[in-house]
Amino acid sequence: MTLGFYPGCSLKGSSREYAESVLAVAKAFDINLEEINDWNCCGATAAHNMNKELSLALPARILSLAEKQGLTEIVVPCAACYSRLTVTIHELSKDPALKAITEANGLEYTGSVTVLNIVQMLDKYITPNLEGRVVKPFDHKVACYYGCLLVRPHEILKFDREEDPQTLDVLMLKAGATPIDWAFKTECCGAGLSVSRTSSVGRLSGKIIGDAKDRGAEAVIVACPMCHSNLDMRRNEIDSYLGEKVDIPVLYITQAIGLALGLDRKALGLQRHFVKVTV
Amino acid sequence: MAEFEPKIVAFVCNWCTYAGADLTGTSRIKYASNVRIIRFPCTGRIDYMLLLKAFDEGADGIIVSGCHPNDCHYTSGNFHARRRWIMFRSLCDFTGIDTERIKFSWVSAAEGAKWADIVNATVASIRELGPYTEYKKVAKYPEKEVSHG
Amino acid sequence: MSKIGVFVCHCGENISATVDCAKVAETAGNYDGVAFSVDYKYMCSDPGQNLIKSAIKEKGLTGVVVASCSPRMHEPTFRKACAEAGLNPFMCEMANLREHCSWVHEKCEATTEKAIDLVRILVEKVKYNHSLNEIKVPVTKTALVIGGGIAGIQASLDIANTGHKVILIERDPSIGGHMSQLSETFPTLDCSQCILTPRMVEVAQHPNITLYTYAELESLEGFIGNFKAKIRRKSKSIDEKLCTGCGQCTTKCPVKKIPSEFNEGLGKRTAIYVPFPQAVPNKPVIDRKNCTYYIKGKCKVCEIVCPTGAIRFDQEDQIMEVEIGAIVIATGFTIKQPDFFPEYGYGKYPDVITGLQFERLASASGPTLGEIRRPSDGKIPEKIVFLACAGSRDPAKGIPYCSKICCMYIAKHAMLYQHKVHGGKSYVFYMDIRAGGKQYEEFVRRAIEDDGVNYVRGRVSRIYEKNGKLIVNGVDTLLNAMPVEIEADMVVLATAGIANDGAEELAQKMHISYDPYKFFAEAHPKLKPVETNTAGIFLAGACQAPRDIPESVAMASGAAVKVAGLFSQDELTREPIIAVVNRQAPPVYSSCVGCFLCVSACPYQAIGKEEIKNRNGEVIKSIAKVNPGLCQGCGTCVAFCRTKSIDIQGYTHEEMYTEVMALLNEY
Amino acid sequence: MLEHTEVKVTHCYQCGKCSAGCPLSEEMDYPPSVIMRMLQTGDPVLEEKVLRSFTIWVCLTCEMCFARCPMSIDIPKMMDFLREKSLNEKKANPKAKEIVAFHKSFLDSIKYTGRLYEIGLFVDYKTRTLKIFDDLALAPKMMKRGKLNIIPELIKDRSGMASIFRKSNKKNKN
Repeated sequence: MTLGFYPGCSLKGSSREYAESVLAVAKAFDINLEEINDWNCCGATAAHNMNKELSLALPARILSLAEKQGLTEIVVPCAACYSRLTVTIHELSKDPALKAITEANGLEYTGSVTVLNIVQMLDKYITPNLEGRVVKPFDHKVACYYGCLLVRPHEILKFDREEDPQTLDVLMLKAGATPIDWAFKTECCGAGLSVSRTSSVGRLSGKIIGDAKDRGAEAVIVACPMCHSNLDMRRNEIDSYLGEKVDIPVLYITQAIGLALGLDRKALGLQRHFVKVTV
Repeated sequence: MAEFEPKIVAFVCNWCTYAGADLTGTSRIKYASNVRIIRFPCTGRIDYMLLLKAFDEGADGIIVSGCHPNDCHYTSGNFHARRRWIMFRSLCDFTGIDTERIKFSWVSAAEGAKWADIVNATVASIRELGPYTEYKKVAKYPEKEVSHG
Repeated sequence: MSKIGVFVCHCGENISATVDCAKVAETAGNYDGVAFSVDYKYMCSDPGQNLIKSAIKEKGLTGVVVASCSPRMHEPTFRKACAEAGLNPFMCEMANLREHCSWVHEKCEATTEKAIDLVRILVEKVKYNHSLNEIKVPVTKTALVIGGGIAGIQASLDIANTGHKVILIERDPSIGGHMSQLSETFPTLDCSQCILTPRMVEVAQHPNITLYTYAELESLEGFIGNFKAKIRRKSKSIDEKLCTGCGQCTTKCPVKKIPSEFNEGLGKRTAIYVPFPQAVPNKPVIDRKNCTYYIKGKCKVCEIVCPTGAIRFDQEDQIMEVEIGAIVIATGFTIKQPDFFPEYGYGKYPDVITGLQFERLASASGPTLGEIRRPSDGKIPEKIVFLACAGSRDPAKGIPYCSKICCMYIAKHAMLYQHKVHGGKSYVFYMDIRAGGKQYEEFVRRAIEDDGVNYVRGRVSRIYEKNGKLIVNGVDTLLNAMPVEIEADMVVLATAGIANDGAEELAQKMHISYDPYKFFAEAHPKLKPVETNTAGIFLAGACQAPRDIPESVAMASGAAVKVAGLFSQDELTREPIIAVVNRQAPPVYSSCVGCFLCVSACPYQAIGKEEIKNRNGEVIKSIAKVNPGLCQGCGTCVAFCRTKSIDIQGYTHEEMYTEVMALLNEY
Repeated sequence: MLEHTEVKVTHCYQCGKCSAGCPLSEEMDYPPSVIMRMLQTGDPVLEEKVLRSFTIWVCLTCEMCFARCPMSIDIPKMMDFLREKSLNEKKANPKAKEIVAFHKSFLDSIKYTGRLYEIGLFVDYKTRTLKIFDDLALAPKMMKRGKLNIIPELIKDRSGMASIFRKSNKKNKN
């Protein structure tokens, strides 16, 4: 089976281990992920902070390319890209005036593309066959962290529950883990301020890591490269906020599932983390 | 040129829609002034020949509105009206009467805003359809037959 | 030749602000058959009515059209005025220039034109109106009260004390309603049960009141003064005559872990149970859903221990038919369970509770005997947070309206907490304090000033549990929206008051209107607060909107007076808006061909057959005949009749066709 | 404001739930509910203060406020609008210099290459802000873990990309 694939910039750079693990898990289930040709950046937070037209035009180009390539379902592992693409689809379908944006840029898009975030993809194509394939149950207490972009705005994304979502927890349960009930599932990690206001990120991510630690989590599971970089790479700031050194590793959901499937640790990119993955 | 102002007759029941339209008034919700209400005790009372009479006299559109299903003041009058409407509609379709000009709806005594919406929507759609001159042709008057014969 | 009078009202400026009333009167004056036409500032005032009366007398008017407000408002007023001047009241019609015209359109020519059309329709109709005589019907002087909370209790006692019979039905095993669950009542802090239970007992002992608990309305037919109700008496599985209420069965019942409804799930009850010790009647019922015998087919412990042999496992529901003249609905309200607020964790954290649960904790008859203790571990909370508007004023997730009673009961809860837990700290997160009522504002000030309750203006964003504490993330909007975090031991949510389960079905059974929130609709928001749109059915208490105790009681007494007023007459007059079958001279007798489609269409079984006989007593023809006592005037039969032989007075074929034609003639 | 964003600030009844839940509320000069109140007044002086506020830049658009707002007011959408307006009118808060610079560097990066070139972004951002030494230690660590590309990824249709930017910017100024 073949699905469309939009990796997004992070997965080509600072979060390449996410891409590696997504592809590894997909391969294990004979799913071919076909990359959209000549894709561009979705514009992320920067575009919609600065320029509304641009924030719709950039994703529109991606959708248009996917359509041209005959892809109907595209997997978007990055939660930020997923959010931008879904919001764009919504806005374009809602307001005919916005069609002008696509037309002005010579893009054709008829609305045939469905966007799947990583959890939806796993849920739809992997979960049904997961249990029989688990060779090395991920037997750890995990804190599943959803962040903001996976669940909000709920009216548009319609993914899981807005408060206290469950999909990741259910997936991890099937992979053999014990998901804990904790309080920061959907609190923001600081995302877009990572570089420009590192102090805020230390505080916000610190609260998240702190609560996971207090409740005995052995790993934090994420599905977004931005959450991952903040929670993993900003550990100095986090530690100084918490006033202690916390070494709970942060894993992508696909890495955790990959481990449960018995895939090679290197193929999943675990060596690329700042916080050593001990689980 | 001035916009076409359609003539619309509303046949409504006393208990729900008439009271609902009263509520539109008490709530001061503004709506198009093209509709004239004729009050019936119940939609069950509405003889659909009256609708034809209205078209005959030059109405461009018609609204029939009563209580929501199960809310009829007289238990079941609105169900009779609905059943009759289904029959009447196919009869209209058969004879060539434009059923898009008849709006059938439920408006309760608590739905003042809904009444305004229905009136505005009906006025807009009838305005788009234009004057109902077609009816005279559909109705085929006896005088015409005489003149032909 | 008709002589019609047209009277155009300005309604102060309500009509004249957008409609040119003088022009309406002038135009109408030129219509054929109009003998008199005038506009006036207030037609419903005394001078206005006198204007109509003198015109009728001086000009010899044969019909009157009053162009003013909705006929639902003032039709009786003007018809009465006409009658006083000697004109048959049904020769008077009203054109609705206010609700249907001046209030809903802008000031412009089209609005005046519409007003003229509305008047013309009725001028033409009145020409075809007939003089009608009112119909007299007898009154059954027994009232049915539905719901045995404080409103139903008050209404029953008030009606019974006027000497009329009352049947009171209550869905639960005991009367008492929500008030019996409350601890103390605002603003006096007197004990709820202490003031309520004497009245409950009075109901049970009153010679004029028949009480059926565990009973619900099955169906209702008829009309004011002459209703027929079917009441389902749900099986209690005991013989009430034999049962002495000794309580043996409830002590011995092995099923002991059912969450008690009366204690809002904070206590447990048995399968055979009396909801609370002061229940009236103080006799148990078996909850069949949870009884081992009904689930597994064996047990019967209660039967074994019952000293009088009162247990009846095979007892069936009983349907009872009663004749009544008036109904008071007092079915009350329920609370919206706050589990739709995942951010507040209700249902997930045991120490996040509802206001009604707090009442049970604070009540001396409650599961903690009046001590405020956490449901999770029984500890006394040192810090407690109350959240106002947990569901109310929240169009996104809850209900848009204000539940009205919460501001006061929160102040009461916080006050009770401070009285019971010395040194405890209490916080109230609120948006506004709505304390309109006698001694209400003073009560809230006392909570703040004397009892030291911390009121914080702002909403709470979320609550989560950490190390046995509930972390409450709120804000103080009076301090530039400063975040406030409180580590609380217990959180109380002031849940929204909503319409009772089944309110919609009940309204449909009784053919009364309800609002979009399923609260029953009063006939007029200001002037008819206890009447419904159906004559003879009245409302009391929180089934109409959230109400506190004083308001419920006042409403109940109001409804009782309405019932007593109705019962003070032996006969009622009814509008003669009924169907009639035409009669003609022999040999036709009537155009009715006796197909009797009308009989099957009539929802009231008001149409029967009549045989027309010749002098020799031989049946010539069988035609339909309307029973004027049963006919309600819906007119469904009229639309059914193939030969147009049945017609409805006040809305005849002639009149309705005239209206349509008049409308479009100059439109 | 209403016609640009369809966000009805009049709906706000100042319950403060947004400010209570906002993760960055305490770093803002005016928390979200106060911004709503300022806009409600329609006072140009207050609107000016909003456009010059730090709040609109420190907002992360995490949408927590919108998710919990009892009146369903789309505050994030309003924030997007305010940021754009503030930028167009050159009113961005000086404290937000780094944040704005980062966004600009980010967009510049993709404007020329089509995809984000992280090293380029960092260099550009640092020249804009002169924060040369911040995060400098991070780069070699990232490099070591293969997290940074030395050479930018370029898309083929770079002229198309440039055109999208040009058109969006032009519209913006109108």
